[in-house]
This record gives sequence, C-alpha cells and structure tokens, in this order.
Amino acid sequence: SAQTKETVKIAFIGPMSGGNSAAGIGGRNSAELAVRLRNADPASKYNYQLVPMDDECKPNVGIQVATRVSTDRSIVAGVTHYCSAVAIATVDVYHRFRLPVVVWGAILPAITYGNEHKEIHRVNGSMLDEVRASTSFLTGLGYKKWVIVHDTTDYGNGFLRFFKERIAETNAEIVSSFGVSADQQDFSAELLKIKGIQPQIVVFAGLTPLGVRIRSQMERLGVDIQYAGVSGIMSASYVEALGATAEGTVSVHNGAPAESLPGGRMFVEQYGKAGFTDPAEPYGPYAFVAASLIMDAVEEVGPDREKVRDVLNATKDHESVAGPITFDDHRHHAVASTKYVAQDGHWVRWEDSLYASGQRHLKGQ
Amino acid sequence: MTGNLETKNISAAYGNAQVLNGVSIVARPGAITCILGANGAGKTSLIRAIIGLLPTIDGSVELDGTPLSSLRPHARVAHGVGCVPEGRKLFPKMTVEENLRVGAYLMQDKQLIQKRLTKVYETFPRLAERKQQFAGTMSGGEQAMVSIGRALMSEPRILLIDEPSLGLSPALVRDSFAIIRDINKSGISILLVEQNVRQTLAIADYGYVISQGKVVARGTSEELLNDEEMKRAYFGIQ
Amino acid sequence: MKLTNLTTSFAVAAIGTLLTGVILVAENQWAVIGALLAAAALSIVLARLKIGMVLASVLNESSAWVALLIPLGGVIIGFALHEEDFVLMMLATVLIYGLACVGLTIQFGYAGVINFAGAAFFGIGGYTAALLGEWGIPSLLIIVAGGMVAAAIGCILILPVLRTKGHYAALITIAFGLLFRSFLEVNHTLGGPQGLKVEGASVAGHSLLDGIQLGSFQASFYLNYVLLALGVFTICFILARNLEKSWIGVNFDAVREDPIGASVFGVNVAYWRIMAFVIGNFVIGLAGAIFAMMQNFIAPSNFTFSDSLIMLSIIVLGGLGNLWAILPAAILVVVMPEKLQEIGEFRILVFAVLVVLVLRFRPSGLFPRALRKFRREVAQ
Amino acid sequence: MAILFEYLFNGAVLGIMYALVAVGFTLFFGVLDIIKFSHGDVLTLGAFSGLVSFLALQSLGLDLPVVGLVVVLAAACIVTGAVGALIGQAFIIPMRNASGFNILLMTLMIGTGIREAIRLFYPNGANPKAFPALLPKTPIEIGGVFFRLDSIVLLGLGFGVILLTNWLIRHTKLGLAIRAVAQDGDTAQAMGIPFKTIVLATFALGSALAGIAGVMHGIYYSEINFSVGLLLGVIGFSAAVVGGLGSIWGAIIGGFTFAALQTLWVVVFPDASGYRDVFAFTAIIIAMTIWPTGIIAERYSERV
Amino acid sequence: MSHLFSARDVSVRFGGLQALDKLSLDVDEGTIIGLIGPNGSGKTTFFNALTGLCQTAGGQLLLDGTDITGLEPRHVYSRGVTRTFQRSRLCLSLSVFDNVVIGRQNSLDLNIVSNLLQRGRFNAAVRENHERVRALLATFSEMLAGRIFDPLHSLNMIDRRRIEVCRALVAEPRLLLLDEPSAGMTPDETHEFMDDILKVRSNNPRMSIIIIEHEMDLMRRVAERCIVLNYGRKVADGTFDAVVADPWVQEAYLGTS
Ligand SMILES: Nc1ncnc2c1ncn2[C@@H]1O[C@H](COP(=O)(O)OP(=O)(O)OP(=O)(O)O)[C@@H](O)[C@H]1O
Ligand SMILES: Nc1ncnc2c1ncn2[C@@H]1O[C@H](COP(=O)(O)OP(=O)(O)OP(=O)(O)O)[C@@H](O)[C@H]1O
Ligand SMILES: [Mg+2]
Ligand SMILES: [Mg+2]
Repeated sequence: SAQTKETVKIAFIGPMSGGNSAAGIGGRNSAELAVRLRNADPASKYNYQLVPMDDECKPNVGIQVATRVSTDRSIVAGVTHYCSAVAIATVDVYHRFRLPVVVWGAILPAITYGNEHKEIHRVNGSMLDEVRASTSFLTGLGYKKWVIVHDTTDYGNGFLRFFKERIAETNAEIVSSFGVSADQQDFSAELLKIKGIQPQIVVFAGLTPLGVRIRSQMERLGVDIQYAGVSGIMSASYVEALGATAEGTVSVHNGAPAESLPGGRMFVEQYGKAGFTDPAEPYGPYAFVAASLIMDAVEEVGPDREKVRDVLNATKDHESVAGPITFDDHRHHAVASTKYVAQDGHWVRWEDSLYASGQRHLKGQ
Repeated sequence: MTGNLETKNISAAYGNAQVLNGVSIVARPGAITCILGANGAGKTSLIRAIIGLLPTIDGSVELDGTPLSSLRPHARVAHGVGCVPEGRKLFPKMTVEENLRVGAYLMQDKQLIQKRLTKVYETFPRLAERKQQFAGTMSGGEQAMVSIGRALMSEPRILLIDEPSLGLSPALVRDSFAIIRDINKSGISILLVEQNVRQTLAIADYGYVISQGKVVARGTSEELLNDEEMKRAYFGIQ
Repeated sequence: MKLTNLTTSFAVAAIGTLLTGVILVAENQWAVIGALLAAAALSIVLARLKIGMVLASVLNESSAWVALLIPLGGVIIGFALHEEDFVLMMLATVLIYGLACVGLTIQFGYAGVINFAGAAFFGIGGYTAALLGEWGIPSLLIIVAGGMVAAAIGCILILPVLRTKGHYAALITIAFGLLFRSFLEVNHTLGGPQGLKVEGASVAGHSLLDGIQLGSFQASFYLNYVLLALGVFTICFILARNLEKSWIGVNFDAVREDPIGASVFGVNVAYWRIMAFVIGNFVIGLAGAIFAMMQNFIAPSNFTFSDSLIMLSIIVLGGLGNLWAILPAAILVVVMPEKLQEIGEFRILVFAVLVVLVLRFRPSGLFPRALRKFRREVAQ
Repeated sequence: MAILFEYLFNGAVLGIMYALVAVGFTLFFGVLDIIKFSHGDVLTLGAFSGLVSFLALQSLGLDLPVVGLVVVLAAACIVTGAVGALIGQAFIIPMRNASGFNILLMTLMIGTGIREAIRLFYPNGANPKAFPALLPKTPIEIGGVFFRLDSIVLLGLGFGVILLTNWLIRHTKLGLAIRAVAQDGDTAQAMGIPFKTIVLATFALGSALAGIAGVMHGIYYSEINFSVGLLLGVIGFSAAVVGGLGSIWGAIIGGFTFAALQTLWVVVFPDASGYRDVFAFTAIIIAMTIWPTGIIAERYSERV
Repeated sequence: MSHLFSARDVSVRFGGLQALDKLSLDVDEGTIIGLIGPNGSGKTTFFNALTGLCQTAGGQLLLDGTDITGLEPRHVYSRGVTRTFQRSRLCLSLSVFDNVVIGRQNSLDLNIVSNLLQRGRFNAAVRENHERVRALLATFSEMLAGRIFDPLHSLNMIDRRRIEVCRALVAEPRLLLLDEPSAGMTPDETHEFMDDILKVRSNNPRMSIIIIEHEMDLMRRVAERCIVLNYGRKVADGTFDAVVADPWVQEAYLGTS
C-alpha cells in the first residue's frame, strides 16, 4: 500500500502568476495528473509527490527557485520552465547542483544546444522544428511577400532570426519586420504601415495575448491580409477571444491535437476527470510526458539523481502520450510540427480542414 | 434671540497631552464674548473642540439647547456655527472669489450668495481688485480679509473668531474690530479669541481668561479691565 | 546607561539573528506563517509599548561599533547554515537588496530625492559587471566600477530631476526605468531580452563559485557571497550612518524638509540633491554588480519597474530613513514571497495585501527613524 | 495621403483613450493632491465588469444594441465607482496625514491586488477575453480613407466625458467642495462641507471615469485582458504629468502628445519600431526638462 | 559716505501686479530700521527680493557697494544677510539643534571625506557648535537651551519663533531681516522677546536690522528710523515720531484721524 512506499519528490517549475500563468497552470496540472495516475497504479514502487514552483517567467526568480529545488536533496528531478529566457538562465544552476531536468515548454534551441550539460533534456521540440514546418507550409501556399511582427522577448526575436535564415533559402522575402513589446496594447501605427506595404501575409511571432490584439486591430483598421502565427498563439483562448475574426488564422505547433496523439484520448479523458478548473493548454501533454519520463526512470534505477540522469540521457523510443520520445546527443527530442488553421472557433489540423479541401479559402488565395 | 452657545465641562487632549480641562463657558445670544489667555493656553483648542475638529473626551457643547457633541463639523455648521480659524486657513490654490463661495457652501439661494459677495467686496475693496488672484499668493493681511469675508458669507447664529488681528496693520485692526462689532449688531453672537486685549475688551460684553486649559477668570469687560492680575499679564509696562 | 545601551543592542541583535535564522530555514508553511505572526505580534507590542522609538534611538546614539553586530549576526547565521545553499543564497540576496536600499535611503530617506528607477541603476551595476567580467579584471574593481557607472549615468538623469519636484520628478525616474528596460530588450549588443552570462567573482585567484573547504569544514559557495555581501553592506552601512550623523546629514534633512528655507541659510540645495543621488546610485550600482556575479546571469526582466517598487517598499515598510530597519524589511519583502511558494499563484496577491496592510496600519513603517541627536558627540 | 489621415484618426482615438486615463490621474491629483496609481487596474476592473454585465444580459436573452451599451457603461461605472469609494474609505481617508509617497505606493499595491484578483478569480482570467461589439462597426470609406463608425462614436464619447468632468470640477458646487477638501480638509469642514461624503464622491467619480475608459478600451480593441491597465496606467500618468498635473486640458494635451510620439516613431523608423517606447519615454524626460511642471504649468506657486 | 545696504529703484512684479515700485532705501551699519505699511504693501516682497527668493524687474540691490541683485539665496546668505519668515519655516521633524545649526552653514566643514571618516574632528566641531547654539538659546530662554535635542514639533509657537530668530542670529549676520517676529505674542512676550534680540545685538553692535512690524509700541522702542511703504512705494522715511506724525500715515496706516 501507499503508506509503505518511499516518497519521491519531483519539482515542477513554470509561470504561475503574470501574463503566462495560463500555460504554467495548465502545465502544472498536467504534471500533477501524471503523478496522480502513477500513484494510483499499484505496480509503482514509489509514492511520488510534485513540488510546484512559480518562476513568474522572470530569470532572476527562476534562478532562485531553480536553486531552491536543486539544493533540496529530497528532490530527484524537475519538470522545468515554459519561458525560454528563464530556461536559459537556469541551465547552469541545474548543472552545478546535478539536478536532472526535463524542459516541458521552452522552445529556444540554445536551451539544449547552447551547452553540454547532461542534466538538461527537452521533450517539446524547438523553435527550429516549428520554423521549418511553418516556412515550407506558408511558402508552399504561395505567400512570397512576408511581414513579420514579433515581440521583443527572446521568444519573438528567436523566431525572427530563424525565419530570416529559412526564408533566405527560399524564393520568398521578408519585406519588413516590426518589433513590439510584450505589453503593448495599440498597434495602429505598425498596422497602418503594413497596410501601406501590402504584403501577402503577416506572420506573428509571439504569445496569445499579443496575437489576439494584433489580429483584432487588423480587422478594425481594415488591414485585409492573411494572418499566421507561431505556436505561441495556438491556444483555446485565441479563438475564444477573437470569435469570428479568428477564422482563417494559420499556425504551426510542436504539439499535435491532444486527441490525435497516440495516448491523447486517455490524457484528455483523465484530465477532464481530475477536475482541474483550468485547461491543460497545448503544452500540457508535454509536462505530462516529462513527469512520466522522470518517474519511469526512477522506477528503473531508484531515486538517485545521477542514475536518473543517465537513464534519461539514454531515452530512446520511449512510449508516451506524445508518441515515442528519443533524445539526441544534446538530449533534445525533435518534434514533427503540426499545421493548424482556425476554423469555426476551433483549431483544426490543416489536413482535416475545409481550407485544405478547398471549400474555404485563405486570404489572397 | 438665538445664538446661545454653551460648553459644559469639555476636556480634550492631543495624544497624551491634555489641553482642555473641564472648560465651561457661555456665549450669550447677541453678545460678544471673548476668550483671553497666554500663548498655548488652549484657546484655539477650545474653538476646534466647539466646531468639532478636536474630539472631546468629556463634556458637551450646546447651541440654543441643541446638543452638538455627537455631530460632525459640517453638521454643526449647518446648525449655525461659523468660524474664522486661526491663521486664516484659506484654500491657497483657489481664487479669492472661490474661497468666498466655499464660505457659502450651505446656502442654496444664488441671489443671496451674490448679494453677500457684493457686500464683502464693499467691506474689503482690496479683495474686489483681486477676485481672481490665488489666495495663497496674497499678503498676510489680505489673507485675513479673505478669511473674515469667507466667514461673513454664511449666516451663522454664532461666529467663532480666532485671532483675526494677527498680522494686520493698525488701521486694519481697527477696521476689523469695527466689522466684528457690525456683524454682532446684525444679530450674530460672537465668540472672539484675541491677544489684543484692550481693543477686545472695548468691544466685548463678557470675557473668560484661560490658562493651562482651565478657566481662571471670568467677568464683564469692565470687571476684567479692572482686574489687577489681568493688567499685569496683558497690558505690559506702561 | 552605557550598560543598558550595550545590553539592549546585543539583545536586539540576538533576537534579530534568531528570527532571521528561523525565517530562513523554516520550510514548513506553518512555521513560516508562525514566524510572520510572531514578527507581527512583536511589532505591535513594540508599537504599543513605544519601545520601537526607544530602540531606534538607542541604536542611533550608540557608537559606530554597534553596526558590527550586523556582520556578527550574519556570520553566525552563515556558518550555522553553511551547507544550506538555498538559504545562504536567500541571505545573500537579502543583503544585496539591503545594500541597494542603503543607497535609496540616502536618496529618498535623507535628501528626499525620489528614485523610481532603483532597479535600473541596480541593472546598470549588473551589466557593467557582465561586460567587465569578460576582461579578467579583479572582481572588487568590477564591483566598484559597477557603482561608478551607475553613479555616472545617474549624473545625467539628475539634471532634469533637479528642474522639477514632487510627482514631476517621480515621472522622470519612472520614465527612465521603463526606457532602460525596453532599451535593453530591443538592443542586441547587450544580450537583448535573453540577457548575459556573468563571470562569478573571484578573490585572490579564488573563484567564489567554488565551495569553501577547510579541512573537514565544507561549505556552500553561497557562503562566499554571503561574506562578500556582508562585508560591502557593513562598510556602506557604517558610512551611511556616519553620513546621517554629520553636517551633510543635517543639510540633507534641511533640503528635504524645506528647500526654500534651507537656501536662505546658505544651503546649496541642488548640490546636495546631486550628491545624494550620485552617492545613492553608486551604492545601488555596487549592489547590482554583486548580484549579477552571484546569479551568474542577468536579463532585462530582472530590472523592471516592479523591481524598483520592491526596493522602495523595503525602505518604506522598514521606516523611511532608518538604516536599521532595512534588514528586517528586506527579509520580509525578499524572503516571504519565496517562502510562500506553496500558495503558488496566490503569492503576489498575498504579498500586495501584506504591503497594503503594513502601510495602512503602520504608515511610518515598522521601525520609524529616530530623531538625530548629537548627545554622544557632545558628551565626549 | 489617405493613409496619413488614417494615422491621424487612429492616433486621435488612441490619444483620447490616454487622455481619459490621464484625466483620472489629474482629478485625483488636482483634487486630492494624491497620485492614485491603482487607476489603471480600476480601468481593467471596469472593462471586466462591463463584460460580465453584458454576458448576464445575453444569458437573459436581451441583446439590444443601445441598451447593451448603456447597461455595460452603467455597470462599469457602478462597480468602479463603488470600488473607488471603498478604496477611499478604507485606505485614503484614514491615511490623510501620511506622506504622498506612501499613498502612491499603497495604491500601486492595491492596483496589483485588483489585477491579480481578476487574473485568479475571473474564470480563466489569465487569458484575453473577447469584448462585445456594442457599437456598429460599419466601415466608412471617404476618399480612400478607412474608418469605422464605432471609432468615431468613441472619439466623441471620450471628448464628451472629459468636457463634462471639467465642467463638473470647475463650475459646480460639488467641484468647489472637492477642491476645498483637497486643499484643507479641516477648514473645509469648518465651512460646512461634509468631508467624507466629498472624498468618497471624488473617488467614485474618478474611478467611474476609469470604468468608462475601460469599456471604451474594450469596444475599441474588441479584446480585454487582466493586464490592460498596467501599461495604460503608466502612460496615463505620464500624459497627465507631461500635460501638467491638475489641469484637464493638460491631460488632453499629454494624452495626444504621447499617442503622437508613439505613432510618429513607428511611421518614421518602421525598422526600429521596437524602440518606440524608448523614444516616447526619452521624449517625456526631455519635455519635463523643458517644462518642469508640465506643458500647462501650474499657475499656483508657493509663496514665501 | 557709504551704506551697508542700499536699494536703488527696485521693482518687483507679479503678473500685472506691481508689488514693489522703484523702491530706494539705505541702511547704515549698526542701525535698526522699521519697515511698516498697510497689508500687501510689499514689505515681505522686499525681503524676498533682497534674499534672492524672487526676481526683481528692475533696480539694484547693493551690499557694501557690491551688486547683489539676482544672486541666489545662498550667496546672499554668504554675504551676511539672514532672515526670519512671516510664516515660520522650520523643519518640524528635526531637533532644535539641527534647526539652528543650519544657520551656521558657512562655518560648517562640509567635506565628504572629513564628515564620513574623520569622526574625531567632526565630534569636536559638534561640541563647538553645540556650545554656541546652547548659549544663544539660553539668552532667549534657559528652558529652551535645555531642550536642545528635543524635536521641534514638541515646542509651542512662541518657542518656535525664538528658534527661527536664533537660526538667523547664529550666523552672526551683518544684516538681519525680521518679518513680523512678534505676531501672535502678548505685549508682555513681545517686550521680552525684543529685549532678547537687543541683548544679542549688543554683543555685535555693527549688525543692522530691518524689522517689519505692525506693533507700534515695539516700533517706537526699537526703530531708529522708520520707512513706510504703500503699494510698493516708499511714502515716508524718518524717525519714528516724524513718520507717525505724517498725515498720510496717520490716516491710511494708523487709522487715527
Ligand atoms: N496638533 C497638536 N499636537 C500636539 N499638541 C498641540 C497641537 N496643537 C496644539 N498643541 C498644544 O496644545 C496646547 C494648547 O494649544 P492652543 O493652540 O489651543 O493654544 P492657544 O491658546 O490657541 O495659543 P496661541 O495663543 O499661541 O494661539 C499648546 O501647548 C500646544 O503646544
Ligand atoms: N507669489 C506671488 N504671486 C502673486 N502676487 C504676490 C505674490 N507674492 C506677493 N504678491 C502680492 O504682492 C503684494 C505685496 O505682498 P507682500 O507679501 O510683500 O505684502 P506685505 O507688505 O508683506 O503685507 P503683510 O503685512 O500683509 O504681510 C500683495 O498684494 C500680494 O498679494
Ligand atoms: Mg491659538
Ligand atoms: Mg508680509
């Protein structure tokens, strides 16, 4: 029974207050779900406990909590970070204190590729995966004249850089790019400028709140141009907040629709049963996967940081709700990005949409 | 006649320091009653207690038999208590005219307000020249004029006046005493706090002397004028 | 009299050390809340008995050596908890924020020059450390350089501030804080939004990032930073204390209370405002440099408007102008949110409510500043 | 050319929005001599209460356009007015003798509290919310210049509200009482002004303005989120100060100046659009150096 | 012969208001001048112009023959001019000592290094200043001298007035400007207060004083010469008796006809 089992602690770190808290809370709930399911399983050797921490999406706070969990010897591993800036800031801390972590939401390539720390893993793919998919998808649809609007955090800037690199390899062109700050409310100046430039497509690199504002102001200002976003806008609240205006926005995301994942149906069902008030959000399944990977490793070698790290390092074709997980030499799991389009108030996989079947048309098509 | 103000045994304190110690005074209807006393005796504190700005720990205040003690200051004003506070206390960022209008806050009749305004300007022609000047930029004496004018704007049953002559030129001091007498003649009772003992007693009917928060002497003006103790303390060496 | 002063000071130091230690190590939520309640009760009792004021004046009127009680307490806690990395890191953070608040106290508490860009100057110190760290310059020099650069940039900002007053001056510093942060974010030469890695400090060839090892004694490397921060804090504390008890302190107060009246008595109001601002920013810059070295990493989002507010809340909650109050307030403001992690998403709300309550019921702070008296100087 | 008019028009709508917030700051400052920094978050609260009232109406099946707007505005004003009065009663009146800075810090924290409470207690509050289109969005095109009807209505509404406020403060008895209380509460009482009532009325009034601004913001951007008030509060404050605290015209000038600065930068340097706030705030600092007490300087100066 | 201080055609304007209108006057060393005039006649404005607190719109202010027009207040102070204010301007949260010692600004060592590090020297300076301030306070009231380290807000109005005068006197000025020092005092107190000021002056007979007062008894007693202002213009200048005999003064200022 549970009482006789040894308790093993796993940290969860994400933004649970501030503008990105929806994603953070979704991630926490998903990781919590993984732990609950495992604890309910009589076959498991240990009793797991999730220790959730808030990094506020701020590097200094992130370093503080990372230090806190790393130096707590009763914690064996961590499911860490949604915000890339925080993830980048904390890698050295985990390495210094030898805490193996699995990143569940941050997608800047440098988090895994920028160092040689064996402690850092990532299950949710990287920006590069998205940019690749997105560029070939959009240019394939015939959009050659791009304007990019990006937020000035490392997230938006990172996308801008990779988009520039990829676009240079195609016959398309980025005619202009606009940096906007993450808390900006009004975009009339930028959008009117774009209206003057008349590109074929506006690609937005940033998170949902900003993406929503820009799309709705395009509508108000009569900027009648196709709109595309990166995974940051792909949340339920994007289509909710925009209503009919969201129709036809395209996006690319590392996560496939939960239902379409190998174990997705189970995940959705269990998440609903667990009675969480907040939704899992797209990266929720990855937090679930990260927690599961860690617990699988603990089951295998016991609650020992070093051994858990080695097991994680060697992960290959490990079954999960997001399909088989394989870490490369930088402990990064590449993800085949999925293309989506907003259709009738939902994000629909492009291939399943009325747009792909030609019943509806994107702007400029 | 109305305007009978009585304080019964009022005591008050700032923090731990008791400044009023069972003060009972009566301001008779239609009379000028004055309060004399050295600096820091508690005269201003008494005025503040009557208007309700200084909470009392004991005793009561009545105007024409209506107890005021439980009322907030503005309600006391509504009952007919008017006030020229110590140090003028103008609204510095308001113009002279606006200051005067605040004095008539409780009056509804616009024509009456206009009439009183004209009257104040007649009494203080200097203010008529300066209607739009910010009160805070006026000279010390001009501020005194505004303050008295402001008090004249309401029609109190009893007017509390705290050191109106402070900083006024001799001619203006005389004028202001004359004005106070005129106000009184028009039927308003007056409770006057002053340092200028001679001129005060000349217009007052009755007086109290306060020391250390207690009434130490009382009497008609003549009685006080002839009191040896008073002479020594207030009239200086002649 | 002498003896009671001495015993009082020691008693204060002992209680302070103990409470700090308990709050720092308390893991359990109830222990944290218990410590908070104990501190609240203590502060109410102090207020009721009017002991706060007495204590403040005892500390104020003792000779400079009482300031050494701070490093004494700090070292005791540091060595008692020498293996607790996280606790030591929090302690060092408290000291670093405390140091920045010494700077703010000089500016706002003494001379009345408002600075809503505290975090920006803190950041300037940090970025200086990041840039100079690459060149292998001795760490102590880098720290001083951090202070100097912050002071120099402050010199430019003070010019518009001098022309205005009150809320207008507040806006200038707010605007500077905001533009500093957005500048860092859009400008890529300083690392952009991603921030910069910072070389850790090293003293005499010894990296402070290595743990301490003396025979069988093994301590976290954060103990190094605790000692470094403690050293700098104590020096600045003593100097600031001397500053307050000097003719300059008298001039600062006069400038704050009534600049017009002071100018008629020969006080060079502009000069003292500049001085306070520059000295203050220097100290804030020092703190920023140490912070960057300890964290090994800085990013623009460390230096936002709300971080400036956190620093200001420390000096206001403690008691404006009271140097001694900085440490307890810094503990409250820096450690509490961290200790309240368990209540997760509610902690900012709880923190805001806490600050509002203190301001509402103790408007002059937990430990108001004591009147300056030169009794001791006169008696000697 | 047409695009130039569109810049001007949209800049004006933005300006009026800033001005409306700035007027709130000016009101609290000019009237009560305090900076109430929770203003931006009260605005958010206004927008959210408007949204809730609309959803309530909708669930009752009442979906009439004009009634909707009136109800939403009323709900926003009532909620923010009440919250404003509550803040005044519980925090500002008892702190009457505390320093202005304490009040600033305290209201900042109250604002943080309101913001966090919305995020935590409004269902799914961290995500943006769609705001109903309460005004007809009919597109209008005149000579290639593109407007929407609702933008024009909002512009008019903003001006109307500001002018009404100005009239209320400058030319009514309530306004007189408000200013008297601000300058010397004790003496105002001694002149027969009910102190508490007036303070609470001011808070209700100023906060109701934020409520209106919140609803306007929602209608204009079709979207609200828990942190709209944060930046808007800072910009409104800057606008109020640059214009000249205490002057309603100053608030309007400040609001338009700020909007113009932001727009201008992006138009002139589109490639460096990220620097727009750096530019705007630098310009603010320079403006403060030139006009130390705002563009419309306070006429009153202290006398010695 | 030269005067300690002279004003030549000094004008001050506030918007449309001519607060001082070509005012000229001279003050010799060691004299006490009384400045009287109806309210709003520009007396305080004259002090403000002289101490650099308000801009002049014309004319010259000469101290010892050198032009001090438009100097900053602190430079006027350095040349030996101090004043009191009609409405007291003291720092209520500071001690009596701090409030007074500010008046010695020019003799205080303000070097940062010596203030912060050479504490022994600083302590000696404190002792010296403390002695002076204490002695000065004691001339006014022993009680006040005993409360030298009390906060100012614990003192009553009269003591605060005394402290303001002490702050102006402690600098040992050559020209002392007193703006209605006796306001709010009983005649007795006024009398005593003026005696104290004269006592201080007797130690320093070269000090000149300009005093604004509405109290005629006091003027008669102390002023060697009286100057009367009206609407910013000088309307009479002479001994007290001569000025009081002036019909205009009788009528418009004193109100005796
Ligand atoms: N706000 C206050 N806080 C503390 N003590 C006060 C306060 N106001 C007045 N006092 C003290 O209360 C006592 C009485 O003051 P009050 O102002 O009533 O005297 P007064 O008779 O009007 O004197 P004056 O002639 O100087 O106006 C004085 O000792 C004074 O110092
Ligand atoms: N800052 C200012 N702005 C506008 N007017 C001013 C200002 N300062 C003074 N005045 C005006 O200048 C005139 C002279 O004022 P001043 O204070 O010099 O008078 P005073 O002779 O000292 O009078 P009192 O005896 O009443 O103090 C007054 O009419 C006053 O209203
Ligand atoms: Mg009095
Ligand atoms: Mg005067």
